[in-house]
Amino acid sequence: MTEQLSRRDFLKLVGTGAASAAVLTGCGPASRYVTREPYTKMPEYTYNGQSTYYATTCRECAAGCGLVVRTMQGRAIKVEGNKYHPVNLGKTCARGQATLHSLYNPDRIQEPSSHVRGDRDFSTTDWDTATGIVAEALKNPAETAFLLGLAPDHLFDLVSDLCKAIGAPAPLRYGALSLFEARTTLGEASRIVFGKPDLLFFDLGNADVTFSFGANFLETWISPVAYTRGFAQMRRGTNRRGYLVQFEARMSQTAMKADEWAAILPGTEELVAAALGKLVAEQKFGSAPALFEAVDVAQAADAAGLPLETLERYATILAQAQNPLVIPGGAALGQSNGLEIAQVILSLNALLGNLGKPGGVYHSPASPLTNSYRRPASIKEISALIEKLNSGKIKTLIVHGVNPVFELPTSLGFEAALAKVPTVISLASFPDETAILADYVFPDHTGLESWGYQQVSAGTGQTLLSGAQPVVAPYYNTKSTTDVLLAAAAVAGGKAAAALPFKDEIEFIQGKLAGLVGAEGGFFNAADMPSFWAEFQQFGGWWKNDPSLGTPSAASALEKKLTPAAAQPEGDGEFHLLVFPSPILAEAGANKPWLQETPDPTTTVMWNSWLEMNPVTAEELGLTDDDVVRVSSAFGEVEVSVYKVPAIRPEVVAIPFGQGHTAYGRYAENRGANPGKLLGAQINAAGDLAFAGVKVKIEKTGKKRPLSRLEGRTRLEAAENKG
Amino acid sequence: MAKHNIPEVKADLENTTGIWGMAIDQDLCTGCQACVAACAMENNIAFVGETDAGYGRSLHWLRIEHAFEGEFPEVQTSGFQPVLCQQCGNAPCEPVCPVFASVHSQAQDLNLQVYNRCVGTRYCANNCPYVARVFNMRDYDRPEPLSNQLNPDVTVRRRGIMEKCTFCIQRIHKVEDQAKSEGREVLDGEMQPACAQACPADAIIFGRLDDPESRVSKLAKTGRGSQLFEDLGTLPRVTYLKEEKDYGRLG
Amino acid sequence: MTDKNMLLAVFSDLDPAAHAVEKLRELGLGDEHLNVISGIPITEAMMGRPHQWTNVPRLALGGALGGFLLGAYLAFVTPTTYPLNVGGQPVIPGPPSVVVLFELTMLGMLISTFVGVFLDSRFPSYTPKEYVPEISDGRIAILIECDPAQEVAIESAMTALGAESVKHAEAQTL
Amino acid sequence: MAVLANSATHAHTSEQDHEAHLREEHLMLDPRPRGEMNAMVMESMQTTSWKFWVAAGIMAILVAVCLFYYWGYMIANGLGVAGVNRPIYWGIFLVNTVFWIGISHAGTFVSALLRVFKAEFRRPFTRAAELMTTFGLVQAGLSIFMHMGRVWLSYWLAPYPNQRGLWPNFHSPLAWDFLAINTYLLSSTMYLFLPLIPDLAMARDRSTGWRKTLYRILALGFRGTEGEWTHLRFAMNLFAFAILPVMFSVHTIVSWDFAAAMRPGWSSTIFGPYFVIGALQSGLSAVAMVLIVVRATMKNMKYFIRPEHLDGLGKLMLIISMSWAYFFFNDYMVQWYNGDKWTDALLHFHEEGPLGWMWYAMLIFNVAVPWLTLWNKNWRRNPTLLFTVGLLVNIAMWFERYIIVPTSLSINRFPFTYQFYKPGVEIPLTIGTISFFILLYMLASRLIPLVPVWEVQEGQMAHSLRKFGKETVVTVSDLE
Repeated sequence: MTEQLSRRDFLKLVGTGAASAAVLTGCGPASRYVTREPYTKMPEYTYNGQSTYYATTCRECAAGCGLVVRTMQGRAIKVEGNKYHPVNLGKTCARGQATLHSLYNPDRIQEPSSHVRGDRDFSTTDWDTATGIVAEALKNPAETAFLLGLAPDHLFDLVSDLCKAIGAPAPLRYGALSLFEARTTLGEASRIVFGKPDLLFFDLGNADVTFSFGANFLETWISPVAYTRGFAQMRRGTNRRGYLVQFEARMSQTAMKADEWAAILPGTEELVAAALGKLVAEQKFGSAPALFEAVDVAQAADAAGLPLETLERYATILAQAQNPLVIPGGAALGQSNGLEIAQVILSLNALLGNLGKPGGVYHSPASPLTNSYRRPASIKEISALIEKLNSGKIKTLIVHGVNPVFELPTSLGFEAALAKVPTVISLASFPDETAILADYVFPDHTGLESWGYQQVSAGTGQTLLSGAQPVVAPYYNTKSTTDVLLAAAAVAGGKAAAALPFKDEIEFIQGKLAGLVGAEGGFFNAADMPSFWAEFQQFGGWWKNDPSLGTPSAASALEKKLTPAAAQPEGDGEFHLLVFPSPILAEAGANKPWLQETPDPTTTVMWNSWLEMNPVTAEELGLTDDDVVRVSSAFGEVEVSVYKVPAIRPEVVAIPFGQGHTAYGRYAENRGANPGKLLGAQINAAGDLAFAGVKVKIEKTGKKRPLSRLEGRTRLEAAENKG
Repeated sequence: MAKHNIPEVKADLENTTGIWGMAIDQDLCTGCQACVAACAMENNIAFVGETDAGYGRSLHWLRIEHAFEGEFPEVQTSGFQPVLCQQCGNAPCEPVCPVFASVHSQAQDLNLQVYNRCVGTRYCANNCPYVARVFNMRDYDRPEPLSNQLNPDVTVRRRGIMEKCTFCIQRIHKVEDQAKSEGREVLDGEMQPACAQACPADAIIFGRLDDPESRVSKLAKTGRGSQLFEDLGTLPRVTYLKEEKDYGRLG
Repeated sequence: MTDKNMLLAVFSDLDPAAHAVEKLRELGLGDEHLNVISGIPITEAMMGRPHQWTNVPRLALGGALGGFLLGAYLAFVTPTTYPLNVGGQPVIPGPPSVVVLFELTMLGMLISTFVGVFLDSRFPSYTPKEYVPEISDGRIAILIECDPAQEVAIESAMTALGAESVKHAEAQTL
Repeated sequence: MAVLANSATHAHTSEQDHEAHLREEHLMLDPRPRGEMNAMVMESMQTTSWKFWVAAGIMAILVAVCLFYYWGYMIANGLGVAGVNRPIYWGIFLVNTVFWIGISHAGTFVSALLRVFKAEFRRPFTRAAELMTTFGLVQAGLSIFMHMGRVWLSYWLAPYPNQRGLWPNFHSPLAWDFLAINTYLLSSTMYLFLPLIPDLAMARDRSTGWRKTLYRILALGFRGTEGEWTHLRFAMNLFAFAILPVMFSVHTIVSWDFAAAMRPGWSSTIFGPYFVIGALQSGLSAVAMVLIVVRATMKNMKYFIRPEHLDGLGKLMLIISMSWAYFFFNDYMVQWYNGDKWTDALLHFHEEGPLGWMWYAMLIFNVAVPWLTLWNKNWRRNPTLLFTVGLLVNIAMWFERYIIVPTSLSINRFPFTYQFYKPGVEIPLTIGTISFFILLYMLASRLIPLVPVWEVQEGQMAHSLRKFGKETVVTVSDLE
């Protein structure tokens, strides 16, 4: 158990921490000149029978939850939430819990290696050679490209600084989750409507009525632990129990928790939101603003497949709410008109007057290190990179923290472009698809062995820099990518060396933190860097005690004229395909055996992919549970077993994203199907992929492949209604 | 004859509140499975692989049930219901074990499973109305270095052994020892089993039922509370707070 | 009685054998000097022999008592050596104790009966004994312990009564 | 020995025919000299054709592979290689346990109950039935051990304390089972052995070589003195009375394994007698089957085992089948009526579930088949027909236990957890126990006089024909 620390104890502790840091400084290069800081007053390193707790930051997604990891005799035993951390307040999700299976994954890449592309036999090299190879790349900055993941931020900052200094193209970063959340679209819509690009903060906890357009905030959306906490707060309600209506074609886990599930047809979100806007405005103010004027409510309801009365009822609920909130989610924005949908929904919030009010929409606090919103790359930008790769202008591609071969829609042609790059360096910890197609793999430490920080951009109202420190010594001969780049820069010399004059990763991070030393209003105040650094590690980051949310202003948003329309789906299939990130596996959970064995919340399927299909549709197609079907779009096809579920529109089918790996270790390989193969390249106005606008065909294969489900199949009608 | 404090009459049990207990707010439970994963990580639960998992052999100590009801578009869900060992005060699994592997702890009023005593008759599991027990059908593989993660406070089970939720008794002991060494009572909220600790919605509340002021006692007494199959007389120590669907319930 | 002779008179039928027993008694031989050996159970009454004493009933009763006591120990004492609460049942369960008592009483009784047969019959005993294999073919043999002086009289009496053979019984390995 | 009453001197021819018919019909009225019967039994034991050895060889191979290899494989790999899962924690192993305990009941029933009530037709086949008891219990015991997750620790069930003074839990029906089955196994073995002693002595007297040594040791020095007979007779009488309640208790306790559990469909107060009757139902049928096989394959057995015996068994089977139907209906009726929704779901699952065919087959084989055939005397006496009926009844009784154990376990109070049961290594292991039973029986038939000759002789002594008016009837004297 973590202990309560009083401030006085804490100050004593800081002294000890600083002293021990000083003592340990002289221990040679093998040990850091700074030491790890236990979360509570525990002896550092091993002490028989005693656990030592270290605070760090979760890297399973970019939300940046604070973790406290219980270690014992140098082994990480259990992940717990950091109860002071503003994002998760001591809680974790299933993926955070299973992060130990990253650290101790039996399929980790254990040492720097080179190999023939596509080959699975790696030949070991040493870190000096590795540094030399990276240094070569840095010597030709214009021909070197970096592709990074959404975490960790300190590496992105370092690479950004480096690229800027040496004149290389700025690094691109993205993740499958940012793709399925259409983050760029949300940021762009915020810029258009509120004048400031931002991953907005939706104050779910204080809202009494929340309408969510496909935002699966209880699963993976932006910061699921924080939003789940918000959901719980909303349900507990300060005055009354909050009410949630989920608009989406498939009843997701979030929709299951909603009070009402409005199963609208994919692509009609703009119509529905605009219609709601019109009805609410008419109820509240007597007339609709220009933005919503043009919409034909009856037609919108009809297009969405929703009874008009229901839509009107929803409008009434929204209009009568004290603290209404409307959230635009990924599935809604991943449409050809995604940006318009986002604009309408944000404007609807403006209409409801909740901007900057409890239960409303806020600008997220800026990171303590930057003032600007740093969005992930859009698919448009990724496509540009792919084009560049194809043109042969890039000689070296360095990939860290993402698995583009698997995560990007196959139709973008990343894999083919990769073949045109002479040198591909993967910094992956696992033999994922991209690492298999790289020339070199210089494995970074896994999250729990790493230093770093994460600039948390959503999920909390507090300004927050989440800190990471290794909770255990690196298990294998891996090396921090930051250190590799620092060493390579030194070898490359010139601008690179000048840009990164740091002894090591710690010095680089401390350099970034320098501005926070002595800052006011923080969770802790430290006068000098050693003290600050000790506390930063001890508490797993630095944050302000008070929220620093911004109030969006939508001065003219409602005055614009709008002709809402339905999205243009891609392909000529008869079914809308809804690809959603698996709530359990998300983008990178497939190699963790316990996540594989954790049942999906809605279907209870384990260890595989499935195609969700309405029983009515299944009957029409002559299909039943476990029948393998071939799902094909204009871009590719996959085979997957059918799972009949009444909670999906009959004209929609859904496949979770996360399985279908061809590499990535024994637990992930050759398991399930990757729906990325079905996605097209259609993008919306913000440059994000219209992943929810694909239509597919379904063919019977005649095969049967039983899905492993926690829920038994032997249900009898008589026993259906349990007591 | 040795001294013991085991009641002679079952009816005496009805008057006891139990010691440790749990309340699960189904209105808050989002079915996110964080508790399931946390439980597995804390308690060294083996994973069984796709085939066995699909055949009802997964070792989840905690499962989240739900069911869809009705046809589109009138689809309802039954709500997420985490089901774990209810730590019955009057547990049907206990008397049927021929070797006392399933016994009641008088100190914590919990239902214990003594792994190294278990010979694998599986009678306890058959007699558990909550289907909360799981059986190690095989020695499940935990390839190196995954075993580094094993919690030294929890026995690793081999094949042929029944296991189940323990309310994280290793944590209870730790907290009780800590309180005792400091000469105080255990504080409310000090003891958190792995599931409650992880639960992002804070839907699982754990604490002392014999303390009427504890959060769990108060929640268990709200009108929303009920226990699974109360009519069986098993005296479960887990209270479910039922899901509310009414708009505007006062808080 | 070092100079006693053992005679074995073999009869093929029950009635002559019964008469022979009567005759032998008339000749002054006490019942303790006779023994009837047969291939089927013949009651003492049929042969006009005194009632045979057997300890088996007493042993059975004793075994039953022993079994009951063992059962009582298992049912009433062993649970208290390490009292455990199982399902709110009393430490010493009522009805289940009956089951334990019953089974062990029966077990004790049946084992002691079985052992009693062994004890009373001095089983197993592989020492040579007076016996002829014809007995298990249905003959009835009378084993007579007599003074050498009586031997001739007995032999002729037996033959007269229809004995198939009358001879000196020699202990032989069975 | 002729102990028969003199027949009427002026008998009519038809009356003579009638008498001849009676003597042919009844073993007890068709006496042969004891020596001849001894020789016949010895001959039956020692005459072995190559077919026997082929059959025994096949059985031995099946035992080695299906029983020992697969069991070892299961012990090494865990119960995962079997079909049990959650919630069907008990599978075919317990089906087999109950089935074999059921088979074992018939031996005791035939031997003890018929002995107590002096049912004379029992005499030639008591031993054949008692052997089934012992060998059936061996299979039942093996099946229980197969069922256990950690069979290497099964001795923990034995009543002895561990180092902390912890004894087995006598609250548990399984602990009662341990005591009851052990009591039953020991007592039925002793009960098999006691009446065997005179026959072993008989065999000792007429064999040579290794057999002589074997029988000499086993006969314990028995001669047949008055004292030996007295002790033996008392012991056998006491056993006959005492083993009956043990037999009833065993299957009742086995039924409590189910009835004591808090499960829909299991929690039934009538399970005790229902199981006992079920045991007799399968056991008597098995006795009939074994006798028919023994009669057909072993030399001289047609003399000892006659249609009258099949007739008697057939009647018993019919009565037991009716009783079974009564108990089944009683159980079903109350379960159906009480309206508990889980029980209702269970009954629907039994009848309409994927194994509904099994439920119907159980009723047809257990009720319809015996009722439609066994009422007819000629059909009862037809070995092929009786064998078929016996086989069907045994299949049905195996189904009954299958329905009670794995099929019922599919249904509990959490529909979320419902599963099917697909047997795995249970199938070879079931074949293994059946083969082991047959093998043991075959070997025993070579080593143990299958017919208790002295009992037959005793019976023949007691039987006579007597005239009442014009009618000659069979008369039995009570020799005890």
